[in-house]
Amino acid sequence: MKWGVVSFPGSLDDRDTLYALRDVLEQDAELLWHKERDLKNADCVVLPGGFSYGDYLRCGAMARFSPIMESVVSFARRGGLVLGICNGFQILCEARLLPGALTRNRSLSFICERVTVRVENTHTPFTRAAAPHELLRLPIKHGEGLYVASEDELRRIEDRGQVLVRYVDSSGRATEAANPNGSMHSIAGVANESFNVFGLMPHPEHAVEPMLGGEGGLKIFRSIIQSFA
Amino acid sequence: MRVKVYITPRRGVLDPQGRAIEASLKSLGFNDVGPVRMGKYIELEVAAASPAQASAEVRRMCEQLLANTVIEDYRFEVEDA
Amino acid sequence: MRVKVYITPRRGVLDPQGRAIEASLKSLGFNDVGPVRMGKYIELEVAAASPAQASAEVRRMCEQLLANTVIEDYRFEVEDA
Amino acid sequence: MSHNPVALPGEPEVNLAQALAHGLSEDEFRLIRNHLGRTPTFTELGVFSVMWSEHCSYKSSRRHLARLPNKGRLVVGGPGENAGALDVGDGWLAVFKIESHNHPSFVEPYQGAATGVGGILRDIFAMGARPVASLNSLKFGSFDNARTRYLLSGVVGGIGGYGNCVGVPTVGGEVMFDAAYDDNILVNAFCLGLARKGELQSARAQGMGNPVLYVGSATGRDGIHGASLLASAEFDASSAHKRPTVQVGDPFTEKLLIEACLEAIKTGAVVALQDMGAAGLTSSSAEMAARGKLGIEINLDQVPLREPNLTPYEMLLSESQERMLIVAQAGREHELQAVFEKWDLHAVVIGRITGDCRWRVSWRGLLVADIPVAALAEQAPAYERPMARAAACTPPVRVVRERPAPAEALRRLLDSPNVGSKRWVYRQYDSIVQSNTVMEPGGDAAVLRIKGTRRALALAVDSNPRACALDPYLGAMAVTLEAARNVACVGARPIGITDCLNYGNPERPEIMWQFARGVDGIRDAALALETPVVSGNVSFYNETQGRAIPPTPTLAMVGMLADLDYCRSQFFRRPGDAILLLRTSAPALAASEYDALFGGGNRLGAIDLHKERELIDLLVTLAEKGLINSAHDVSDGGLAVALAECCFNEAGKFGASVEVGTPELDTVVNLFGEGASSVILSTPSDAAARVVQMATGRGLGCRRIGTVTSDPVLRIDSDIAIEVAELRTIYEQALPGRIQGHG
Ligand SMILES: Nc1ncnc2c1ncn2[C@@H]1O[C@H](COP(=O)(O)OP(=O)(O)O)[C@@H](O)[C@H]1O
Ligand SMILES: [Mg+2]
Repeated sequence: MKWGVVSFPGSLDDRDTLYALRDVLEQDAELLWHKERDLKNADCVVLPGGFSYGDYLRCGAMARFSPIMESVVSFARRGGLVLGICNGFQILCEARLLPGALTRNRSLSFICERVTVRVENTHTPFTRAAAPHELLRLPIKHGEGLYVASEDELRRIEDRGQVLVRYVDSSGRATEAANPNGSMHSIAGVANESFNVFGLMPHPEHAVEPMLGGEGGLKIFRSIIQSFA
Repeated sequence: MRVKVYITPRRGVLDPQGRAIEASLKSLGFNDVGPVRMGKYIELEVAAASPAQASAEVRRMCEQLLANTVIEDYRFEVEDA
Repeated sequence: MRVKVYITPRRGVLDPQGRAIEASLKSLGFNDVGPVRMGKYIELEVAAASPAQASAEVRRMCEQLLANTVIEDYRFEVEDA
Repeated sequence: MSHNPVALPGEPEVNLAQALAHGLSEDEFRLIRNHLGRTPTFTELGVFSVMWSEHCSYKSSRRHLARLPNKGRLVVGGPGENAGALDVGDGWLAVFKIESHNHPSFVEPYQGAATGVGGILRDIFAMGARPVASLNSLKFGSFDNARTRYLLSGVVGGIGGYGNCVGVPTVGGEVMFDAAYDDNILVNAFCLGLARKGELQSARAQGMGNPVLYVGSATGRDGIHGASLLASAEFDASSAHKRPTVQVGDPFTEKLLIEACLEAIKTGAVVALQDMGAAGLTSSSAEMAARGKLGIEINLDQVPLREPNLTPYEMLLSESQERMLIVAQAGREHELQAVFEKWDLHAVVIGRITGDCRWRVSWRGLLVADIPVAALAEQAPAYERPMARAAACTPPVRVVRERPAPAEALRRLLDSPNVGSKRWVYRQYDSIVQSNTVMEPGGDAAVLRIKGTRRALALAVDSNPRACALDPYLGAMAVTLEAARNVACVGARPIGITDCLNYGNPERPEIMWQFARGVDGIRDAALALETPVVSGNVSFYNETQGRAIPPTPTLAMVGMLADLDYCRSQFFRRPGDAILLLRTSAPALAASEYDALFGGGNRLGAIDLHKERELIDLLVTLAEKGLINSAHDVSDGGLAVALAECCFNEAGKFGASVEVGTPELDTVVNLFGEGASSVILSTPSDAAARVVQMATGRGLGCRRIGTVTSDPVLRIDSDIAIEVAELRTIYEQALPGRIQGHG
């Protein structure tokens, strides 16, 4: 399979994602430039973390208007796999490819630390390699990761199983103390209705090597790879 | 024409900044302060033939970019200067 | 009493957000947009005996907490509701 | 163009009073007229005032800095360039520098700290190196001061706000609180970049006729009449008037600049590159010309402006952020412009290189400045300021207050904001972006791997103003050694230094003496360790109304691990492991945190440089031979605190049981004294004897003091037996408790 990682102005983890895919997972992956429209035959497009356009105004608000996003949107509408990490998640929400929005952390400050998330639904291309309710250790690093959606919307996405990962404590319980940013329902990542678009605040690309914060992120990438096997 | 845009968190949406400001004001001794809401304020100029045209333009700016209507409300004023 | 506070970057102080919004609006085809300034908008309630007393109170809030007067200007309106 | 620059309409008349108002002395004004053979115009006076300011000219420190060793086997570039560079093997160069942003951060903590980070990053990528890691050293007043919380949140927010947004991980630093910094906080920012060998970018102008390009943000009135001048005089009642328009950072533009400049350098069309830092366009253009012994011509009409009606004076003195100056190969400017366009930045030609060694500026068809380049650079004044041993340096008589029992003292120390965990700070920094951070903040030093190799770099930044206040020479030496020890504890060999020397008003003989002694202390330690000082920065005038900060040399040490496998953390790893204590000399309460809380300190212990060097070498050897499982140096809080820190492992829940008492040492001094170079090691039980033997063979005191236990309790002699969980909670809450406790 082939991966495309989008570089927006201000993207930061684009190179890290490329490194995780190419050097660690030995995948065929390439950067996609925001001013272009060509997805270069990618089977999965990753919108990486960072501060696209400085995150001025709102996180992800400006990136969604770049030329590449027109292609990403139609790719997604055709069922193509799109993974948004951190800023990529914010962009997907702004582009209305995912429900809800991400706002300032409850603490109002940027948080960089490792969290535990529980995989809530393993019947998706992004989570199929995980065991039901498997716990993954992943880093977060964001100032605006508080997931919000209207009550109706929340009920719908919960009922349909669109919440793919949730912040939990080390024993797997979704407590307030284990919720690093105050997200509603402790939501760390959601998929769209057809489960081909997935956004999450934690960074799987920063958890692919034992020496650098463990391998919790491999489950996500391996799931996607399995979907194409 | 001079335009002022006000963007506020929607009712029901958490406003951690507003709450933090409220708490800080109280700790500074401003005890008579009620609910605080924190939003954005944008000033801009548009060249338009009429205030009506400017309004239509600004509404589109708000819907497309300036506000995220999932979580924010907006309103604006056009000043014919 | 209902209070609206407007906080804007001081003249001469760089406003990267305003500039970015302007560039973004232009790239969306809003070519007639002039300088954009980005600030904050705060709504709050104060219990005060008179609008004058409320004003004095809010001025102190602005100076002490709401605005960073080194780089920001503020103004406010008190609505006697 | 007329022969001499003209006075512009509305400009004030230039006379001695005007020169004095610009912070120049009478002699300096006379010197300027000699250089020019005439009275300067107002614009030229402004230019001289910033170029000859302490901040830009190093006029009080230059002669002293020349004593620092800057040569070595690995040194590729040294002082004089924008940053130092060391060969770290496998074709890589480490380029690094530290810089102060003290005064701006006191005026506006968020933006001051943010622009400090921005400035040091530009120094690094101007050399053609990709910035890969940042550190910071922060000093605030005490928590009794109402402004401390505000300054702390602002500074930390600004460092994170900028660093996180440009994608350079902030991997370590230090924070201290002391009433001595109530009116003068310190914000020192360090950045390290990596460049390929043979691809360093120079900042030396070359080639008559080559075009000069301006790239980055447009110029506004930021920092005019201020940032450099503010840092070149004490704070006093009039500082508020001198307050410049505060510089606001735009990290997004900086990120684009990093990418665009690195890409532009790859074209080979960049002859010289420099950031517009202090004194902006003036200093960058003059310095590039001076290094190349050439002249430069600038046309201000081409300078991109953020607001209309800037005068030449303002354009030349503006310290707007995120701007760079390039000397390009003639005929290839379009190639460079295309690269900048790609990154949505503009590059405009604003001048050219000339052969006549003059710095010439025109505006609207008028010549507004015409100055010999040398007068702005190497011929700027340099002073041998008078020195006098400071009376204040006799140890203050410390009243011994209550003496709590050791267990209670340990709790109180862990609760001190100087000893307690700095997680509240570094949690706000992205420390993992770029996927190189092997050891994150929280340990003795940060460790970064170099991708594609087995190598890694270790980074630590240290200072010890309390020791420097007692003895500026020994204190500076101790700081240098501590930085080296921190790096060696993670298994790295110290290879180079960058220093930021923060002192009071150099016009006072006692301050100048402190400074000179500090330089000597660093020099002697650096010579002993064979770690050259490859870059640095001086910040004087950290003084308000005659009250100076304690001498605060801040040292950043870079270390190298030939193989990542040598990397060790401070945390105990296995129950049953032997715990060893290495000590070069006896500890003392002087300058310790214990002394600050309870009194009892007196005089600093002596330092044996030979032993210090042996200690560092031993630590590296032990790591390389795989004989140890952990290493942690004893610093703030002393031995008991360090032992507790070794137990704060995320993964395992271990304790320690040790016997440290010795007849020669008072219990309090033994447990809480600082100063002596001490390191706590844990080794597999069967390796302990061999390690002790290796240490004693080098003349170092080393003994087995106990064992790592699976029972999570810290037991020290019969004095202390406390659950690790309790200690850890105190340690973790020290800072957040104080910050949140007051809204
Ligand atoms: N301002 C800061 N920024 C980032 N990390 C910090 C900061 N201050 C302290 N730290 C981290 O906290 C840990 C403890 O710091 P410190 O007690 O000064 O270490 P040491 O005594 O070993 O020099 C270190 O890992 C350091 O990098
Ligand atoms: Mg240490």
